[in-house]
Amino acid sequence: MIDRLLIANRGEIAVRVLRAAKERGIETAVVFSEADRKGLPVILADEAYCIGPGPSAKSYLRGQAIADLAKTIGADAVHPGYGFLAESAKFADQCEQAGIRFVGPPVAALAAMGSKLESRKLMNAAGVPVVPGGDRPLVNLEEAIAAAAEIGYPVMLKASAGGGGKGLRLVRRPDELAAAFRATRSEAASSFGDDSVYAEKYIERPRHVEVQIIGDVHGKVVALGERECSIQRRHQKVVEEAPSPVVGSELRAEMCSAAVRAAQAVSYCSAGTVEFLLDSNGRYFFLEMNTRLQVEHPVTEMVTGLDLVKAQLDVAEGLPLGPEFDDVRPRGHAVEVRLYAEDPYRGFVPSPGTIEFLRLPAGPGVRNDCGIYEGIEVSIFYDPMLAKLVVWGRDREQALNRLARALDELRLEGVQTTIPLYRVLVRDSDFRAGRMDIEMLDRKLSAGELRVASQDDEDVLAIAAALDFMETRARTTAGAADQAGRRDRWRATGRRESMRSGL
Amino acid sequence: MIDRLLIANRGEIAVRVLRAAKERGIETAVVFSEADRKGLPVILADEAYCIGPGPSAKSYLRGQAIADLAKTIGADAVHPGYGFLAESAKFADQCEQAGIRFVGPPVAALAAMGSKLESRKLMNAAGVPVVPGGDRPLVNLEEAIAAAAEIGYPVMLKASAGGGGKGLRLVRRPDELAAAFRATRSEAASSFGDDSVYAEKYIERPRHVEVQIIGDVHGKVVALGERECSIQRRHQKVVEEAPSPVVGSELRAEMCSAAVRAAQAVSYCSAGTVEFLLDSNGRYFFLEMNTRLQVEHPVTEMVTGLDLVKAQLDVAEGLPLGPEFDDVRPRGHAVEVRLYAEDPYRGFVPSPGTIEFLRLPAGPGVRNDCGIYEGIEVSIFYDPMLAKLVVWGRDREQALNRLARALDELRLEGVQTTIPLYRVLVRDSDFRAGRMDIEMLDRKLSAGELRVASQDDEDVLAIAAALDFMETRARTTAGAADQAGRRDRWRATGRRESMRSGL
Amino acid sequence: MKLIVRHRGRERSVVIENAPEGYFVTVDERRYEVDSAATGKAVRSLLINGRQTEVGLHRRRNGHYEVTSRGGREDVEVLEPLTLLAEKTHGKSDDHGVTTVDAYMPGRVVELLVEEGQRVETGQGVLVLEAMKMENEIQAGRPGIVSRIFVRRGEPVEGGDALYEIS
Amino acid sequence: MKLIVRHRGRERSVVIENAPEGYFVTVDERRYEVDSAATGKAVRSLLINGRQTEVGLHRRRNGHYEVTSRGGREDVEVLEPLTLLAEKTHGKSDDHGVTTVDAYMPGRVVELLVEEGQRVETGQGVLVLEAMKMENEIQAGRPGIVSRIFVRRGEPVEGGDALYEIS
Repeated sequence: MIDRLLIANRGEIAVRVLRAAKERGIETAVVFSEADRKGLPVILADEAYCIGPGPSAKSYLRGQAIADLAKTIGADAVHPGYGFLAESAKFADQCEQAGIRFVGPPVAALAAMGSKLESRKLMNAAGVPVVPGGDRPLVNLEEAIAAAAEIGYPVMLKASAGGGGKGLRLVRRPDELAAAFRATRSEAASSFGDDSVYAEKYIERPRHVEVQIIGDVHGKVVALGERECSIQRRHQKVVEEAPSPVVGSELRAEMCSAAVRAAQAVSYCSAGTVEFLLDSNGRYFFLEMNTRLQVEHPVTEMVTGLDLVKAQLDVAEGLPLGPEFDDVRPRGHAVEVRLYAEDPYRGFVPSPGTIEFLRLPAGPGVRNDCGIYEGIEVSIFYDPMLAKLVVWGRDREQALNRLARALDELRLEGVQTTIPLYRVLVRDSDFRAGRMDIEMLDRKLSAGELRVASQDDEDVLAIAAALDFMETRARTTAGAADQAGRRDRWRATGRRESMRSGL
Repeated sequence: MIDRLLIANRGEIAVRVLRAAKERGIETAVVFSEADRKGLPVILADEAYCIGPGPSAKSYLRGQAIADLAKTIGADAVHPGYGFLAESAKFADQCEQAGIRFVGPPVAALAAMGSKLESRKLMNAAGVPVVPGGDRPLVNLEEAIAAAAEIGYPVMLKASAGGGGKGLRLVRRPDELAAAFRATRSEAASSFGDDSVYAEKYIERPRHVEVQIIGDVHGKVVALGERECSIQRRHQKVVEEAPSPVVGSELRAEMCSAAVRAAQAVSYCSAGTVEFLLDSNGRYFFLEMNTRLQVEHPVTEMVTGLDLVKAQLDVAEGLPLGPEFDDVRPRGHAVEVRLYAEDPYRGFVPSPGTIEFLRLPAGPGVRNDCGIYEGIEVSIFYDPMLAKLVVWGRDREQALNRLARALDELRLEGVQTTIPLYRVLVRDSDFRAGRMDIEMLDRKLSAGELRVASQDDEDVLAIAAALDFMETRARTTAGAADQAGRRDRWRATGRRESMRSGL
Repeated sequence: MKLIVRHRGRERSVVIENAPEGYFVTVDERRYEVDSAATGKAVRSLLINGRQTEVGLHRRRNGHYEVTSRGGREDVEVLEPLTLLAEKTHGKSDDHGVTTVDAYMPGRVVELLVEEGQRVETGQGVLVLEAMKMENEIQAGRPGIVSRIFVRRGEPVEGGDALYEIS
Repeated sequence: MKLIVRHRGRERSVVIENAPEGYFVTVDERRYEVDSAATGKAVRSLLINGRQTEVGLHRRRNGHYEVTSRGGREDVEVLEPLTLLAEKTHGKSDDHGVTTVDAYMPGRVVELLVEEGQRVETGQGVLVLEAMKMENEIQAGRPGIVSRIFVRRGEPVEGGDALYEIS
């Protein structure tokens, strides 16, 4: 039994885990950094403990301190959320050493899937298709030339220790290889402290399709269908949906079965995701396995009616997967957009600041997973993702119409966000038709597409500003009238100050 | 085709209709009273027109003016929401005369179901079980004695023109009849201007179970399952759920079939509800038909995945019911609580005022249908229902756990609400077990049950107030220090004013 | 700082001291570590020995609060110890009859806001006392006639000195 | 009230008059009936001939606004006509070189906030002009040295009179 759960995360995912724990009757505690005292997780938790100053390295990444805290406060389990310590085999081990359950997969599965080359080997052995090539590190240019020839151009050179879109280099022709190999190695060495590099077949304009799986400690693993996550900007997902608009029932069955084999190959339990690239011929290739709950898990929840965090807690208690996992019948279509505090039209530059006004959309088929509220400050220390807006509809068209409606309702003032981009994207004909690949968004943005049209009547802007100008001035005048005949040095100063701030 | 829709309502239901229209690509306009300029419907609509001052009789009930407005602005349909003009045959007719579609049933169906005695007759003829008795007005005491004897005691005397729990009188024994008959007649005459009275069998501690139906203009009517609405206070629903915890598949099929017959008897189309009383032996009796969208329609939407307002718009356009209505497969369990600005522990006295703080619950399985936002004033002119919180779960237990979680997240400051009552109710053992009837809530409240326990550690209250007292004082002191050496008459006054307002 | 909190007729002593983060608060004999943060208009998050509670704090006149928490609404009053002492000596300010109001701490009379014989309402300022480098408006604790004023502008007073009489 | 609104380099004339409900606003030649309501911090609902638009209004210095609407963020500047005239006559205030600043309406100099030779930053007050029963702080439109002041405290000025020179 889990009676007391410590949540080792912040923002929307800490809130998400809190909700599941509360619905299950579990006492909740969260850790927080000094910058997050007013965060929603603290306000909604039963208990909250400060774990250090703002920078993650001094707070949310202090694995040993968090494991110790869990022990001190009598927690019997720790949920890591996603990011931070979620895929740290070391942290899972620290929890185990402290006698605290880690809500996630076994340490060995974390370790196995943490290494790109090792996981490729395991997948090959399990009969899961991987991107051709790259089963060994390339120690010199000769080996690189041989490997590339064997795979066939174009190839992608990858740093073994790379991640997050870094340490990648596309090589289209043999004469580009030498320079690319040197550059990748040196970047790998300087960025990751490990210069090993391997080569893979380059898949042209692939879609990103992933399969949600969940396993229990009794060896049962089930796949819960796929998610389409091809709307990315520089390899970071921004929009996800379930099901994929291009995966038919046959392909779905195949990919789900491959995902289950992948999980079983590492004796996986808890929730996890097997990511694939899907090429234009319908061939799919293992990309990596995310050994944790994912940001986009709600789209799967909305079509299946399952609660994945509750299921994680069940599994962590040693319970077998319930009967609802034997009979998963997805219904309708779900889409998630991630709200980032970034300006999409200025290279996604982060936009910290105070949320001056916030109206979340609501009504039928709308789910907000949100780490912010009106008045809170968006800190510079953390990922700029503020919230996720998820909608459900009977079919993809209704879901997208609902998303458009919800985005129009949503209003956030004080920081720049990606909302205006999504308002355009949701009406984009390629997106509406399901025509997309992982580079589509970047391509469209570079081409100057997805810009906000000047749909606002310019007269409206003029009227709004002019009325405010006049009314602000009227307030000032009214103030002056009240004080008529009682002028003194102070009031002159005060008045001027109010004008200064008001105009 | 409906291209422009005028919404003749306010608050959460106007917002609900707006959302459906927007998702369907329809231009929206709302009417508003002077008191509702800042209401959410105005802010979310494409267009908004002031229809008069605060009191409903001078604004939302001005049927002819609203029909005229619809014509003036080029709307092709009017949606009345619920309440106000929703069941007014006259208004439906005024719209028709103006060439505007009324989104609702035909005028004749509104008229037929608007009269209690006539609807009872129609139902009898259609083979829908009605409460025994009461098929004729009782013109004198002799007739009343005969009717009561025929029906069998206890009987309920009812004013033919009554409604909303008024004009009812329970008669348990023959010797109570004469006095009750006189009293009911005189109340009927003075309250409704019509002294006709009839007698019905009194059903002991019934449950209120109703069936949602929808029909198209091509004669097709389908039932979408039942809702349990037994949690009422003085005959006003406060909590609703779907499905009913006591209705099995056989009874459901029977009640649904009766509801379809009821609707067909009046050539019904659009969304409607057939209300039944269910006695402890599983017998059900027609109570009345609500010829409009109901407050509690979201629980049916959440289990069926249907959008009833969208369906109303489809039907109003003359479209046949889509294939999704042939294959309605409810999933899970949904519960709605109505948030009233009333103090449940002081006789539900209304509590107008300004919403000083509002945090709505969110996350998985939570739907907010809400007419308020932080900063808005709750007017004295209208129904005190502010919002509806609806939750969905895989089964009733998960739904109630989720409701408890959501109610704990919900925070509203500035006016008293029924939220504290629901927090206790959702943990009440009778409610959890599904043991309820339409008088249960009133009974429990009269018995002093469902009180908020003094679960708050009193030290917490002391700490909160003391810290605020000290910090308010510290701010005042800091202000004084800033001004040291520059004292003058103004500052003394200013300081005192800030103390007055601050302490 | 030492305060008295009155709730449901009971009085509790509350002593607030600064702590490395937030405060140490001692209620009667019970000592708590408290971290308090304003999270919205009238809303505060309190961490008391790590346990989180969110409260709504609605300030009414003169140290009176309506505090809402998950449980419901409670009336809570915060008093300074000498106010309580004065109240106990001279009867509660909402008593009828004649009440003498004393200075609850040493200070200096900065201003008289009413004249003898003037009618005042509850909460109306009677005089301004400067004490602990802060100006404090002494407000009427009940409606009535300020029948006598015992002090003059500029005059120093000791804690416990009579300031005025209301009847 | 007559104002000039500058947006994306274009200037529009905006005339605001009172209406039975709200205002009549004429933008260039186009007349609108406008009802405006503040619905949140920095947020306003506008009904313009019945059409609803919600805008975020972020006031920056001196008549400059950032206006957000569904479309995105726009910079909008509101000027009084005489300010614009002065700007056109004497060059934009963010030019370099010597700028003479004139009174944009008749009034009286209430106060001088700087002395000749003093350095000022953009937005810093230079003098206070009372006009139309309102005190208006005349702020520096650019950084520089206030090289000359042509008026004295208490002195009446006509619209167009030179007030000071910045260089």
